[in-house]
Amino acid sequence: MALLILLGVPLFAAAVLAFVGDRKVAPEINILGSAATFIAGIWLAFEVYVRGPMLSGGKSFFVDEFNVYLAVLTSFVSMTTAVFSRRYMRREREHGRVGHVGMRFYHAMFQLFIFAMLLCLLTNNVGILWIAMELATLSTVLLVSLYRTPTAIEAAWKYFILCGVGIAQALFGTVLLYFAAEKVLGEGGDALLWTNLSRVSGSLEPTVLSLAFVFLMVGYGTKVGLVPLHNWLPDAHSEGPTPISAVLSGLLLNIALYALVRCKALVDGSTHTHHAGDIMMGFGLLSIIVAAFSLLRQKDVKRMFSYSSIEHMGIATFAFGLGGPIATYGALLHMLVHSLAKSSIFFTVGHASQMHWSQEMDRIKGLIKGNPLVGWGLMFGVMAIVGMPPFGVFTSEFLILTATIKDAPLWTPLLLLGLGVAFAALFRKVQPMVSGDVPSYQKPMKVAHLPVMLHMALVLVIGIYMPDFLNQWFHKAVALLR
Amino acid sequence: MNLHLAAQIISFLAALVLLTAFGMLVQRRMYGLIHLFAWQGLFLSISTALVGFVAGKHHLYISSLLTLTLKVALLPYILHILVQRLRIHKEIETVVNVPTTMLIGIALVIFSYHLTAPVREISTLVTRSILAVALASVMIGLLMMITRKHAVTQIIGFLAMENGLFFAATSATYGMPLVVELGVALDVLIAAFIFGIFFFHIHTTFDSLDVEQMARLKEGD
Amino acid sequence: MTIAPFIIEVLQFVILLCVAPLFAGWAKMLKCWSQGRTSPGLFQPYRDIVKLFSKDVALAENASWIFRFTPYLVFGSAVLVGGIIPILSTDLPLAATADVIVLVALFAIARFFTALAGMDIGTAFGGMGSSREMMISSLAEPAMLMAIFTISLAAKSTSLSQMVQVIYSGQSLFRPSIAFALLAFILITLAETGRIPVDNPATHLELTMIHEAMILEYSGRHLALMEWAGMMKLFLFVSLGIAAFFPWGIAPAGDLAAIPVAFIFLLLKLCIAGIFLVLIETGLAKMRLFRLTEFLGAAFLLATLGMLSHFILE
Amino acid sequence: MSEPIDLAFSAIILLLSAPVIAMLLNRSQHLLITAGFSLAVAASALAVAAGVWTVSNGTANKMILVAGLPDLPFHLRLDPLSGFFVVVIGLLSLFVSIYSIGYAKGFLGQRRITSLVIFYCIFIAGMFMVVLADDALIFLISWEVMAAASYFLVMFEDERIENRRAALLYMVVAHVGAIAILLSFGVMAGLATGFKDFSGYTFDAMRASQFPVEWAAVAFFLAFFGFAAKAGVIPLHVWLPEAHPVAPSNVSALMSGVMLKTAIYGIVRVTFDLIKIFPWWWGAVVLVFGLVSAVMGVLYALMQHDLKRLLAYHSVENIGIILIGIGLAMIFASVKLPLLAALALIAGIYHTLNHAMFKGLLFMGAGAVLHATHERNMEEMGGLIHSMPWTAALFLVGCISISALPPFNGFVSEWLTFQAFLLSPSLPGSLLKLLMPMGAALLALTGALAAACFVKAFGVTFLGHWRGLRKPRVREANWPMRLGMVMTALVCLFLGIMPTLVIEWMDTIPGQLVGSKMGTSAGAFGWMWLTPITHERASYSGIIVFLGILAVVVISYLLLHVKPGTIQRVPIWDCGFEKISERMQYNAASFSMPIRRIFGFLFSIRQRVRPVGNGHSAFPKRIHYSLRIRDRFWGWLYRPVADVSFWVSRKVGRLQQGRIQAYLIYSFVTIIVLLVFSI
Repeated sequence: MALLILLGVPLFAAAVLAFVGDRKVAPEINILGSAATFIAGIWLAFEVYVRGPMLSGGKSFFVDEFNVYLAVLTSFVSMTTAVFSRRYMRREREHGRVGHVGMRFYHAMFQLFIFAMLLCLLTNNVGILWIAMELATLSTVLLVSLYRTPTAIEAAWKYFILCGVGIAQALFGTVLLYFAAEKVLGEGGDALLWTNLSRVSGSLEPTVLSLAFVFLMVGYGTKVGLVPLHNWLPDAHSEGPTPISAVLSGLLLNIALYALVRCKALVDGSTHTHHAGDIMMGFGLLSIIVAAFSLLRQKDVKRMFSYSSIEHMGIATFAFGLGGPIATYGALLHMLVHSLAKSSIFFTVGHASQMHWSQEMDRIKGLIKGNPLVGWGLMFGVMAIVGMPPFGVFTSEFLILTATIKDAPLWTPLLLLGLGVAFAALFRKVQPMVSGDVPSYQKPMKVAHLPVMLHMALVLVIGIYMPDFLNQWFHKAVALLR
Repeated sequence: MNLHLAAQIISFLAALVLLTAFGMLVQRRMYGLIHLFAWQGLFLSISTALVGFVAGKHHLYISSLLTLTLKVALLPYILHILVQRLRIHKEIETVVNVPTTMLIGIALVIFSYHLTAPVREISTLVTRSILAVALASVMIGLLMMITRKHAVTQIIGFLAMENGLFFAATSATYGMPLVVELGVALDVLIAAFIFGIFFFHIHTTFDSLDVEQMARLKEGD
Repeated sequence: MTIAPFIIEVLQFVILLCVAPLFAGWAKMLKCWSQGRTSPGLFQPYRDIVKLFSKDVALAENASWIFRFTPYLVFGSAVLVGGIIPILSTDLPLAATADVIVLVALFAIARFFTALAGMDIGTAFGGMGSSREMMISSLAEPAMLMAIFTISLAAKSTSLSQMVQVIYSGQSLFRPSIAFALLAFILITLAETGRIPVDNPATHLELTMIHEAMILEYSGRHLALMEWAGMMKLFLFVSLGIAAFFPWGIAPAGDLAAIPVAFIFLLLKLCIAGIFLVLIETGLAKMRLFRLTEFLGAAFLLATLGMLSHFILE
Repeated sequence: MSEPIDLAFSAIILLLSAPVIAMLLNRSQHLLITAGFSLAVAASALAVAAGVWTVSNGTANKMILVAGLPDLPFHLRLDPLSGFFVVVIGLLSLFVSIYSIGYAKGFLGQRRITSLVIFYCIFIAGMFMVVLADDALIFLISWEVMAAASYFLVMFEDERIENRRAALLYMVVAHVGAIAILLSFGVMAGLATGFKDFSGYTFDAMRASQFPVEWAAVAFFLAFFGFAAKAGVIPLHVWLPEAHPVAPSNVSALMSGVMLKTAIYGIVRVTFDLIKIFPWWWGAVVLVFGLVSAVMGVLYALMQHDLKRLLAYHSVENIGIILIGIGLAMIFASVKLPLLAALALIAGIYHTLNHAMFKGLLFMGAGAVLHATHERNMEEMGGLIHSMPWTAALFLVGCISISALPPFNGFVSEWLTFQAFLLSPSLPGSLLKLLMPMGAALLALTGALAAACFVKAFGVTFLGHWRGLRKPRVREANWPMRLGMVMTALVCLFLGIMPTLVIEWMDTIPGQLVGSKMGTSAGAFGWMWLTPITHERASYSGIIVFLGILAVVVISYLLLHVKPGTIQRVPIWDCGFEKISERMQYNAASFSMPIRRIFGFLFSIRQRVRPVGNGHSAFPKRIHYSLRIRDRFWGWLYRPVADVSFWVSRKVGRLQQGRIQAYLIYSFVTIIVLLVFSI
């Protein structure tokens, strides 16, 4: 029931918004819809907390400890983003960067995007998962090119082509999966259901699965933004409207990683080797290093933070690849806190760039004096993202690093290098933006307080006092994934 | 019509699909490309229908129909319109010269054959050998996207990949569940619309569909 | 606890205060003779001190309390040191108060304040003197500690009276380490007490003076105290050397009878030391400031050699 | 309040409530200053009480908070060691907070001090938490909170570019160090329980387990690197002289005085408490680093003409001295000489306490000078002793203490360290025996140079005439500042003349860590004499030395003033030299010239003399003299790292070169490679 609402609301809202278009009420409807989604998400979470994993809608939907928290996270961040985008997009509209078609389009697609992601999370079917993933891509492609500037179109094009190609690989992987599964489960729809696959994963054909994993890895890895498949990510983030950047790196990457991890669980169950894990560790580490060094030379603020998203996805991927109770726990936690912190950073960055009408970091100055919320928000957001306690990111990185030096000590120097460089780079860039005196061309403006505060508060709370139900879910998910 | 014969026909069709893929790889003229793409779609749908007949999977007929409408009729039509609208029926220059491309393509075929060998061992289906062809055409589609620097051709390459996938999905495995196939088809449709929109955007902003000029976003010093 | 040690303590103070100028006079006298001049006589230092005491103090306008406090402190620390070094006898109540490290530190604090006083008036000479003084001391102090540590390693103690007793009891006679240490100690004594070749107590030529430059602005009783403390410092270093290297005749714990003998011994040794000192001073010429590093480096090297030979040869 | 730890914890809570108060009082900054800093005073007092209590009864008591991960709640533990450091931190922060009430008033009207108050309190709280932490997670959290808070304090006057550079450098070094510490805890936790669950992260688990020696070495050196980066051990010290001077002076007092000590705490904790069993050469390594830091630190300090920079370099030196003590303790402990280990350890941590006090005092003094003259460059100063006598006297006390001169506290710990050195013959292994006296010599050199440096610092700043061109109106520091400094100075004196009492009190720490007490009054003498091993060996009585000097001074003074000797104020004589001007005084650069000549090879010095104005080049009217002294390690260590990483990032940037074909090729190649590897 909750599940149907959770999926239905965004779809419905999308339809409504498509009709409402660029009226004054559209943002409020948007907020309302995502709020409803969020409430449904809470409800679902509660049900799962009480009753444990559950199938519903025939066998086509499946909720367990792994995806429920991601579902809640998705609905929550989409809600706050909607709140944020109300002010932000209005200002963009006033400034004439988007027309009314664009606005109509923006709101409708936003909700559609949320729906796609929730479908990814909740479906029990590998095929549907793939479809929803593609849907998520397609629904955001045109949002990236919303501003119609040459660079925006270029970015959107790259996003479209690269993700399309990637996703195609994923489909091939899925086909192979089915190919292997039907031997065991017989033909027909049941052969693609998680619940069945994970049940029989032991008896699936290892060679086929390891083959399939390569394609799934490349496919979903492209959407996770792992090096060297990441090239679409910085462009799309820097050129699209900020709310979209927020949800892209806050949510979409998580979803893709979620799909990848599910597949890994299957493959491990079949092959009984650490092969898949090794591949993921390799990708993760490469992403961390490359992203860290790319951070050093950024000029555009949103671009920089998109690189940091790559880095953090790399960390999570690495940790999942590493496996083991501590690392997996850390990775799950990392997905959560990263998306909270990163989206709040994008909120502040969006306001900052509107205050200066530029995304060039050389022009953004004196934020703390200019607008304390934006300034301190950005400062603390960055401290959170680089893994300074008492924010939650530190906790997850702490677990991951310690687990690494225990299980894979030879990897640690590289990891250390990556984290150190990323830290230095981010601080070096952000410090001048927040500190110093207010430049003449900075315009004061009203900002959306709630989202930033809410996110930072949550990250902080998770850092110093993690609620027990989350802990239990993580433990169950860990048990699920090993 | 016995199984053996059907299998032979199907593999013959597979060969044709592969051939058309190669044809697209080397074809220089836009219309030629589109026609080849349509042909590939046709072979695809026939083989799908055939597999459905052999395996007694009636939902495969639906997907074959889908293929027919989408990839033989609709998409080529859209592309045709676009090409006319945007007046791009000039010769398409490739990044790498043709013979090299061919060689790479052949290497890919061999590679994918070698790759799917273990899978072929374990499968019992008549159509198991098709997997190699499907993989090959996916790879060739990707190769085509790499070697061409025109938006439309890239899209066609993309669709060719899609074809390969579809081939694998339907023929190699006696068809995925219907939901999945419908969804895939839907996605392809949406994709078609989106790139349609894109062509106009690109054309209006860059007044040509050459992707070479879309290289501004980079880590310049 | 008997009264005897306290008597000895007091005696030591008296000897320190009285004999120090005498020794300085003796050195001056010998020097004059060695240079073929007629000497002002053995008791000239007393006359100087008395004269200075009776004079008024001419104090620079901007002199702060540090400038006025320093002479008393320097004097005080010198006297205190006198209570620690076993000049006559080894059982001194104050001996336990401070070992040889503290002794070095006491000289150091005196120097610290002297240097501050040199900078207080704000003349170029004062600053120059303090700067050079601190440079020399920063090189001399480690060497001195090394020299003393050599002995205290032999004696397994840093408490002076203990060291004296050990050496006196003869179990560490004519060791190579001690010999090296002695050489080093002599060089350091020259440096610390501002004798030729390091500094020239007689000069007032601006660019060569070091210690004199710091106390240039002093007058009256302040100057008297400074001079007196300077003489005591010389005396103390010599008697420290005597105690550490030639302890014969120093009265062992507890017998008052040996005290007079010890006193005679002391005077003899002082005479010899004076002669020796003058020989060195007339033999050598004042060094350029930056050749002092070599001089003190040599001292440090000798001390180090002493310590090494203590570990290697013994 | 049943147990000490409750006191300490309530102190932390009190400090963490500061942000709320600051937010409430944000309108009225006057009130905020008073309220905020008196809050800090109260909290520090509580903490000191807790620490003193714990150390004196020598038992550990624990507390588990319902926070952190549900499986890994925050463990706190207050044992003698942490109690001692709580006292160190609390005592100084008590005095500094009093001082700050006066100091922060200087900012009124210029800038809002809300953030100062907030981060100041969080900073202190962080330091308390670090020494109380009993599992890896809370330790690192508090460690980084401390670092972050101090970072913001350094950034307080953030419109100055130098502040930002310093803060950034500081933050990066601190964070890299923190990661190293994290990894070392990772090693120990992993070995403790093999990561089946979260229990391995508690210090109890690490204490309980026995590490294989090579992994223990990995853990130790990771931790040592991390803590050394924080403590500013050469060559990781470069951030320190940048960050400490630019922070507000009360903050630099705390950073130099106590924040560095948390690193010392970490080293002692990890080495003696968690790892416990180690080979002697670890100690030798620590000793060598200590010696290098001590000597180099003081030499670099001598070359500075910025007062606060000079003090910062002296922190490097003193950290070195502390490490010498700890290194000796490790050596002795590793060869099972607990008594001597106890002596050396006491020497080390006693110097920790001392350095906290006198360095705090000195920075407060420097702050007062800065506050009054708005000038950090000594070359401009002079003669301040007349206009600010209190500050001068108190600063002098600090100078004497740090120069290790009796009867003040610096001397006691240095004396103990010397004693520890002289005990080397009782070691096995002739090489060690041989080398350790050299260490003693270097320590002596350090002491002497420190004295020289502070003659310079005090003389140039407070004595002589004002050297600057235009003399500002200098006013004496206000009462809260004086009060803070006076209390610190008194503690310095007390620690100097009453070492026995203090050491009796803190003797439980070696009892806990190396399994033997030092026993202050071995042998015949009473409480007045500090006699480490036996009374034949060595003994020192600070109080008698103090009273002795005092007595002689007083007596001679009285004797000389029985007849009223007249004192006439006269113009400066200066060998009858005519018309001397203020510009002719020796200044910082000229004072340190001889030593610069001697040890010049250690620095990168650029010295230029060029004639100014017209006239023949041989007879110039005026001469311009410029001197630049740089820290060699900057060029040796830091610049290369930066250059390399930028080079790499340029190369990496090539990946993102814009053409979509290239990107497609990437994914194409990726697939091929993966496929090749997975069949």
